[in-house]
Amino acid sequence: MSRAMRTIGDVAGLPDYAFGPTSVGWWGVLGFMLIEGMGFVLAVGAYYYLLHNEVQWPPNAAPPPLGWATAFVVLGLCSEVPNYLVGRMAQAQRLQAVRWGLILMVLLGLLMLVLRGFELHAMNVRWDRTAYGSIVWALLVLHTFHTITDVFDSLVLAVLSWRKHMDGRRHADVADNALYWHFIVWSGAGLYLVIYWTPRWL
Amino acid sequence: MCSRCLASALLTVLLAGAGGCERERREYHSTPAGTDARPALTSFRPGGAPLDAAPSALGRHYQDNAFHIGQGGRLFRSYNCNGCHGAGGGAIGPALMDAQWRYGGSIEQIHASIVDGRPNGMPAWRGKLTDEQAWQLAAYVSALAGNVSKAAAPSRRDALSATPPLTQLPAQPTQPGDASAQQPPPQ
Amino acid sequence: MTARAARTLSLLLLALPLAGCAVQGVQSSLQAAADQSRAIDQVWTLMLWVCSAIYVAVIAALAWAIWRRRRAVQREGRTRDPLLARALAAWVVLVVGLLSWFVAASFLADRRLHAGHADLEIRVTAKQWWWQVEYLSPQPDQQFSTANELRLPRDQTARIELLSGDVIHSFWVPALSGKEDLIPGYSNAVLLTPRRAGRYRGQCAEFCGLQHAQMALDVEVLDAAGFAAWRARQLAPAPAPSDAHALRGAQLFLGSACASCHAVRGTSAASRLGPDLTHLASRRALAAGALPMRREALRAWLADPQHAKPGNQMPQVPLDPRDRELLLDYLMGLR
Amino acid sequence: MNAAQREQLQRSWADRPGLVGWLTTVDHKRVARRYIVTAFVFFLMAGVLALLMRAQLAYPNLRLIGPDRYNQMFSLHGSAMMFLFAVPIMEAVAVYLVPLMLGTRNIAFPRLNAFSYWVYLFGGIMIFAAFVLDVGPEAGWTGYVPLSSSDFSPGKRTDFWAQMITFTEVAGLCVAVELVATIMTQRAPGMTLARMPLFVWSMLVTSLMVIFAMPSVMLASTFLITDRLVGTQFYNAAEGGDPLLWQHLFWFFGHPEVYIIFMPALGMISSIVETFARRPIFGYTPMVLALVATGFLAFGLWVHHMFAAGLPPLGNSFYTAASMLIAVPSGIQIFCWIATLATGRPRLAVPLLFVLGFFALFVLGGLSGVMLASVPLDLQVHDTYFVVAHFHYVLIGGALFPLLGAVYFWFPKIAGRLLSERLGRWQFWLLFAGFNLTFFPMHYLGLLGMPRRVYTYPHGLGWDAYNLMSSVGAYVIALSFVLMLVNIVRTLRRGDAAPDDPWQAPDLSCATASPPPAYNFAAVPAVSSRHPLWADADATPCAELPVLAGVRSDRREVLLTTPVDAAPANRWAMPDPSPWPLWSALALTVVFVWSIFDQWGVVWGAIPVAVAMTAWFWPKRSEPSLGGDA
Repeated sequence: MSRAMRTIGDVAGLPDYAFGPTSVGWWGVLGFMLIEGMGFVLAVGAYYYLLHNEVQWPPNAAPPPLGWATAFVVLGLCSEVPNYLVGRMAQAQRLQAVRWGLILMVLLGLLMLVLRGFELHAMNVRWDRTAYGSIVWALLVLHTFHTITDVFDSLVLAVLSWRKHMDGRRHADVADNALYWHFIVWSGAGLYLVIYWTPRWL
Repeated sequence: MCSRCLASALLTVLLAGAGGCERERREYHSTPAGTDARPALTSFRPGGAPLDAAPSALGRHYQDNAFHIGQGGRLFRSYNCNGCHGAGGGAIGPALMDAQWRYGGSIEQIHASIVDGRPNGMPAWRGKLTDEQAWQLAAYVSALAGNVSKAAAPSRRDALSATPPLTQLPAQPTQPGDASAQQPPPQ
Repeated sequence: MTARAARTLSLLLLALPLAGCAVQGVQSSLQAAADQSRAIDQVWTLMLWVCSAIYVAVIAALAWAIWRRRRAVQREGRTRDPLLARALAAWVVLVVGLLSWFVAASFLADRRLHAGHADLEIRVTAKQWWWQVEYLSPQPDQQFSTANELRLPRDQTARIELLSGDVIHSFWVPALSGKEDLIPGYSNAVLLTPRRAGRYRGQCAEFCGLQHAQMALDVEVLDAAGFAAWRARQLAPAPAPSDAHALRGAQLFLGSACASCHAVRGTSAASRLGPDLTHLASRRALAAGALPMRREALRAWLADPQHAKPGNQMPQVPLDPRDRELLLDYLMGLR
Repeated sequence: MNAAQREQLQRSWADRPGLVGWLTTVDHKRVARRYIVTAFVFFLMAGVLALLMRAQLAYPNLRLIGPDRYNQMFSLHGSAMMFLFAVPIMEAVAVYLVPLMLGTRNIAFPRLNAFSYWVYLFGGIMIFAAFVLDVGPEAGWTGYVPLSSSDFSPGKRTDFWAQMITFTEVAGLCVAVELVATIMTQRAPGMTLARMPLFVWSMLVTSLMVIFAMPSVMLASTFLITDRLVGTQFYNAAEGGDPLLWQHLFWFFGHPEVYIIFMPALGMISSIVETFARRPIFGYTPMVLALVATGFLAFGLWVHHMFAAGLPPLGNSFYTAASMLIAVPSGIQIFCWIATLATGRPRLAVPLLFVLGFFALFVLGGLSGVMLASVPLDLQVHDTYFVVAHFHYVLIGGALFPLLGAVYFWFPKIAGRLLSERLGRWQFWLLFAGFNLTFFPMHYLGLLGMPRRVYTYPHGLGWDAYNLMSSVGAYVIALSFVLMLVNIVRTLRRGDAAPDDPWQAPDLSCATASPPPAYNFAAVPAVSSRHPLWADADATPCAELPVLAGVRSDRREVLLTTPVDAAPANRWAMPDPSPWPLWSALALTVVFVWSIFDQWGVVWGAIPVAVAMTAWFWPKRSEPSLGGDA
């Protein structure tokens, strides 16, 4: 190097992990949440755009059945409590609590996926029938896809938490995963209002 | 370094997938002329030799080409085949999407049915269609029955959809059924 | 040296637009012949001059910035410079002012495109790759349909309803007005008030597939009497075949694949899949402008439609060359 | 910093040797280098398509190329230039430079970075291979429905195109997330947001725009492919769908896309102007505000691509105003650069020459853009060669010229050798002349009524001479790129070795060797001004560089700082090289290609993807905490 270097400080004392906006992972999760959130926003925009073309909404069909969908959203909102706690426990680096919390989250996630399966099965319109059916299925499948990825991620973290040494970084991963689950639950609730209540309130 | 890697990968893909060319060609020029040979409609024949079910090279030529099938779909609607066959579901004329073939479901047999007509209503289109158009129509009817490659079959139409997308249809057998058994048209 | 080269080049580039105006073209937006295109042309003139002035000013400022004489000791190399900051503010005000002028001018011109009441209703349906033109009227017997040609009376406003038969096309006759898309499921419209009689050419302006390039519309603006005469001719059914050859040609036409797609009013051929051929020989072009309307061109077209316009929907109908001549006799008689 | 420590750093950051190292590397410089080379290869291939098209259009009624092939050519030319060249190359340059300018040792999520490259590469190979196999895109780069629907584009051509978009958008989005995370957490201590180089600012805004714009086109192309594959009705007007929905979604992405391409170029220009004017940029704050304003405004004017679609006139007027408004931030930036040059001591090296070319061309393209924003005028020139001229002036003049300036500017940093100035000047003047010869006549062609996307045109409409000029110009442009290749090859063989700081630039990328070592910086530089390598406003180089000690050299560690003030916050170990990004990209490629032919490919193909990604995130036995992040 051509320039002389003058040492003006030492950072060896700093920790080698962090939670929140000073960690790289947090920004990654935020970035992907923004991308996927934008996808949801645009898909919902497409829903209302298509709604404008019809005199009756849903066209030639009853509003979608509420049962399983409501169960899905209620369970999702309930899962926010353990999810929040898992996030807090991860920040406090309480390993046992994190381990059991992750298992609980995986189970809740799987249960939600089962409910989503029933929800799709009960849907009273096919995707290839009208544009209404297409956009409803698109919104649900998009959300299901994100839910599956996060449940899978929780599963991997749960296995890791039992098998490997958990240090601060791994706890930060758990906290980021909890952050992403907030996104899943609340976007799911928003989509529920759009898909199930727009036809009823309109 | 990178471009060399790119080139070799490209070459591999080229060798692997030369099949795309046939299927995708927009063949508006100089398509093979049809023959006037009448395809067999039944396996009853002297000596009892089994019917050759595989389509001829000419039939395959139309059946494997997405453009021809697409043009056939256009003609199917333009010449109002829907008027009798109801978008393939059948009405006055027989359904074209099921496993029942009165006069055989191979593309040669369909072509013959279009060109020469059949008793009880199917008009002969000889002279009203060019031979190429007849083959394109036959290819489309094969697609309605799920008997073309999925990679060449058209999906939903850009109009009112009366049928599920043809890419999603199961293949139907092409053997002829009993031509005398007139089933009632479905409602 | 390079400085001079750059300046000369930019001057040359600026001089070119003026040269462009001299070109005579039937499809030129610079030869405005209707109220609508003139309104647009005014916006164009305004913007061209203002933008050219800005361009010259910016390039001059840049040239000055690079080649200005500098004193030996620079005192200006500071991030903050009050004079520059004021100049920046003034520049922003200037830009915003000019843009507001542009917005106002285009808003007013846009209003002129939509103003006026229709004296004449025409429906244009674009199909791959030709134009179906229907002259509408409250009385059914005053309606007729033609293809690939549009005739308009001078000094009257025609409302053109725009529909699509398949994909998105765009209706554009540059000398008369701007373009408007024809979109499946939508009905758009343009108003045309031609002020100068003459021949113009329109062309599909939205990419629509294989033969997007050869989808032209022959436009002619006539005076009122000429238009009335043309209209009367178009309302009449096709003339009967004049001689034995043409009669035989008519039989060939009706008995072959031709009649499966084309209509000739006054005969049993009534299909609307292809262009209406009732007055084919009175048109000036074949196949949406791909060929001139001449016997030898029509012969070549019938022999191989895919040669002049590859990919179009007209199939090659196998015909004996002698039969083809008979058919030509018939078609050339459809005036 | 002693030699032993340096050696240890070198060991920690080195790739594995040989081919394995080549396939597993996560070094941002190596990945960026191959990104850049690949993008230029795609650029040349798309450029060859343009040459063929210009040959076909040289004379009226030529029959060199038929309509079918021609349509595929212009569709692929546009798609490849936008999706495979313009956006990736800008992101690639940023992947190389941003970590260096921030004074850090690697990009955030280096494995994701490697993954994005592989995905991009496979997507590009797929679409060009498809083109060779006659399965190229045929509905234009805008792919308007219903022309791109199954009825009018039978077969698999459009499906390959739609999946190519998915490939490149996945890659582009990954890089955008990396860049945001890098910029927000890895800036050198003391480099507050207000001290970031303008190039980094431009990349921050660009990345955020990518994050908000690209989901739109992914959604649109997914709708298209499901319409074509499983019969959804999104774009079918007869079943409640809407062909204009495609246009809205496409242009909601498509317009910001232009700025996504153009914004990094603005950053490059700022770097070049600052260095060669030898003074700090005039109006740093207005420049940053202009970048941010452009980023916001870019999302509010997509409808100006749809003025001819018959939308309500009042709405159109709103978009006219919004579209014109975007000229204001551009005007501010132009002013600031000219002011910087006027008050500095400009040195006319090749990079600055390209920036001057940018002014001459971009201002023209920008002004014709203002014209296009006017509804009535747009109705006349929309979808004509006027528009073709406009966007080539904006994209080539506005983005490619700065990019080539950047190539001449940063080539010494990247390759360690100085490009020939003489050949550079030749290339510049050839390109400048060829470009204007090609594209300036197109303005007239548009005004004279020539629509774009035609494979031939009749004689006698006054178009012949302009078309011939244009075709000749295209080959002059090609010649200029041949010169550039010659220059690069010659330089790589026997060019002069470049010093660390070949141009006395003010940013941290010049505080390390050319080319930089695998670890970029031996010690973390500390920053206390906008121009850490300049001692004063007259661009006098600093003699020494303040650094911080204490970041470990026995593993891949970087210093993270707080998002706004860049105060040191923690140390962070970066992941090691891994083959799993490559395997994940391959598995994803299988999913994308499979899904073109069968919807179940998405389901079954997801299994190998999940396996590969899990392996990627799985921590290694030896270093429990290192594998975990991308």
